[in-house]
Amino acid sequence: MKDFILKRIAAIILPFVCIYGFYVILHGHVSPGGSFAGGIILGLSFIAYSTIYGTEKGRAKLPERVLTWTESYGTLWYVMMGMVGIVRGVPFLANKLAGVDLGVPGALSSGGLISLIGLGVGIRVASTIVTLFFTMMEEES
Amino acid sequence: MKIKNILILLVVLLATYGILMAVAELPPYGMPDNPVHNQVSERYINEALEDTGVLNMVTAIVLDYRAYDTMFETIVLFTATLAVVITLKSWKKEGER
Amino acid sequence: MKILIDKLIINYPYFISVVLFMIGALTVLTRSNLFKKLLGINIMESAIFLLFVAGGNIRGGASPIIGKATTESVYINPLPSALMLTGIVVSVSVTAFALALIVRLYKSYNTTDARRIATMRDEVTER
Amino acid sequence: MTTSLTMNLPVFVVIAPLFVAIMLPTFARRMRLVEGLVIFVEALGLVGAGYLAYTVLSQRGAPLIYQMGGWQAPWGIELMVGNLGAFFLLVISGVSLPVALFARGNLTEEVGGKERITRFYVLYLLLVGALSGMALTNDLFNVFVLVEVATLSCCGMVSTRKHPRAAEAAFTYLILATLGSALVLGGIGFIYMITGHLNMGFASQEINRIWQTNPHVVWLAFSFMLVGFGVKSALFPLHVWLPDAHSTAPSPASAILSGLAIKGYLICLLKVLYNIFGHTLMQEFAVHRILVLAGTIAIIAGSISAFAQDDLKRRLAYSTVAQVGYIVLGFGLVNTKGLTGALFYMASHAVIKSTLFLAAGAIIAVTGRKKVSELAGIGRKMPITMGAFTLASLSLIGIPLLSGFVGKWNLLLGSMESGNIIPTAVIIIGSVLCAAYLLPVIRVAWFEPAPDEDWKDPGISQKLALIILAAVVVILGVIPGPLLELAGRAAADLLVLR
Repeated sequence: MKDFILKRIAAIILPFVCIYGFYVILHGHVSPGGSFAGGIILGLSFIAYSTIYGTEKGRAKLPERVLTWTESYGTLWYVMMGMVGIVRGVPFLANKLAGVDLGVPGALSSGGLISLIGLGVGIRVASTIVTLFFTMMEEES
Repeated sequence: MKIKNILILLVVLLATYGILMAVAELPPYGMPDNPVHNQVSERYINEALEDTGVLNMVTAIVLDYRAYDTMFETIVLFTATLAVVITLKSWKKEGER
Repeated sequence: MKILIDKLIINYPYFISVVLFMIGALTVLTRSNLFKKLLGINIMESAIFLLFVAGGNIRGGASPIIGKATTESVYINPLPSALMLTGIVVSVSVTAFALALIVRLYKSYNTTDARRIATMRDEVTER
Repeated sequence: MTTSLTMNLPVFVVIAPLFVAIMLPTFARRMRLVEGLVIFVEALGLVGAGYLAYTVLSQRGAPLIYQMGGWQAPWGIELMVGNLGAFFLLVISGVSLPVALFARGNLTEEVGGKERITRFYVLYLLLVGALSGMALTNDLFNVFVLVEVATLSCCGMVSTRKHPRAAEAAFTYLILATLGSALVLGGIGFIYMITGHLNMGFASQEINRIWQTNPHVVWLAFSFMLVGFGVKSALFPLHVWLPDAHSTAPSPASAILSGLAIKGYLICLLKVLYNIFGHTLMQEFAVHRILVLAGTIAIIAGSISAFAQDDLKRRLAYSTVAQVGYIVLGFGLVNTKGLTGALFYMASHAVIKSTLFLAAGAIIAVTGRKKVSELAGIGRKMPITMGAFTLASLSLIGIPLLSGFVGKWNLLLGSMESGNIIPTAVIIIGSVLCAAYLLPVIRVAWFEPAPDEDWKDPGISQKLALIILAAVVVILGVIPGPLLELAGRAAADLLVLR
């Protein structure tokens, strides 16, 4: 698309959308929302970028290799967090039992592994949405 | 084709009637003494903070009490991505070769 | 019959979800356009999500985040909401894959109509 | 270290294939490594499943319970390694290892380049992981999520072929399977709304206590579950997607889909029927009669449709419809013998159908001929492939000393015990029909003159896979001992009064 106004406004808004996505991911355990909603917002900011500025530019920002790696390691991150329990001698995916510090309720760092898992899932969801978009767009052209 | 559609419509209407009979029998909507509000949900509501340290109970369930489900949920997404890619993308390359 | 209707009025969210479910099922079974079939599937799944979430609700209850409830209100059941979060993601995945298949079918057959595809099936070879 | 390994073995059996599957796309280009890892993890799975089965067999009684994240039963998710779980795990890993061996270095023709093959293996491992999860899980919603993983990976594997018909078959499969899972989710919703539990044990106690206050809801949950899993496991009137999907998929995928994926859904159905509703409720609502009726119709109709097909893979696909009928019929007999027969038949059919599909795939890959009538003399050119095919077909027909016979014999005993003459007759008629559609293939392949062409048996690992599977068919028939014992105990567990 060649619309000047659209491009300027997108340049102003999209960074905030991106940051808002991260905000929703990181505050999933103290407020409504969570890793999935946040991940979708984060992914949509990249999708909006590529629709407005063209798929090639979007691809330049997020090459295929990076997407494959985030996808694989985002899912792997979840399994790894589950392994913490096994390493500590308690069942898979344990949190409080594994002796993780749960922190002060309401703080950003509370919840032990929950916020860490949430971050991984959020980034993973974002990369999935972007991959789906790119795959379908490139088939189109 | 028309006759088949009408038959399907009849079957679906019959099924709707049956399902409505059952749905009318469900516990009344929105009452606090329904069977779903049993010791399971009470524990989630009263002890989620102590058990997991998070304020949002839905997050506590999704990422701690039932984290195993959520692991498979991310795996569903992973599967879907792979299936989409294997259906669309590299297939084109094969076709060109 | 009257008792049935009375009970259905009390259980109106369930009633709506059953109607939605059947609309979806009818769409899947009778329409030959692939997109409409997919839409029907999505309507069906949304109906089930509605059923679940309504089942966990309490009239006048507070959303399940600590600090939201006042002294006279109670928290609603958080479990169905959490389950449906998973269900929604599953539905998104299925939709994405089905769309990919539709794109590929459209490339091969130049139509999204299931009946037309069935007639052209033997003419198209590997491409 | 060892105690931690054995303690967490139920989890490792499920997540090891998933772990490797997640890792594979990052080194997509190194084919040797990918194939080696796949076979390695399958072998590990077999060892783990064997160990679990040994533990379960040696410690009679209480099943092994694993609480995910340390949360107790009604709050968290439980894995239960009972007799049923151990049995099905053994079947999964026992079949998926030879199939992976067969796929090694053999997919370029049907799937494509290296990256595509890697993605195919990822889907394969995800399916195996989801099936292992189904075998062990004891939680209703977890069943739904696992079913969804399995469905998506099955559809993905079907769509890997280049031919546009593959995409068409995959689309039909996906739409119908999603319809099925929507119904399953609805059934779970109704059970949850009247019991308030998702754990199978708790839900079962609750539903047996309160079913009289809302019988319609229980009936609705029954029918949703039956139709939902019926669509997914291709019970006769709902089988429309199966022939296309199973005959267009690449041959290792056909083998795993027909052999294992359908059995996974059937195991879920079995768990829902017997572990949640329980056999008293089933008899109260006459569900067992519906199952017997559906199985009977499936056996007859599936066999007749198979007889009408000339395409080899389609004939095998319709044969799967008929065999699902046997298993469902066994579920409906509600006695130990019948259930044992159904479970053992499930195992033997998994092995047999994988052998048949793999052999068919090898024949099609070498000769390029798909029709039964064109296979004249293939047995002399490809003795090992056709030998495995022949053994498996004889076993499917139910010749004594082969695995299919043991299952059918127990099913017969069970149906006689239930005192109903129709299933007994149908099982015997089904065997005759099965002979009618499989023996012509064997006759054409061995006793007709071979054309003068340079056809050979496939490569070494393909031969090895076929020989292993054929050997398993014979071994299960001659010494069914431990597996039959496990199946019998699983059947007894299912019938325990709650």
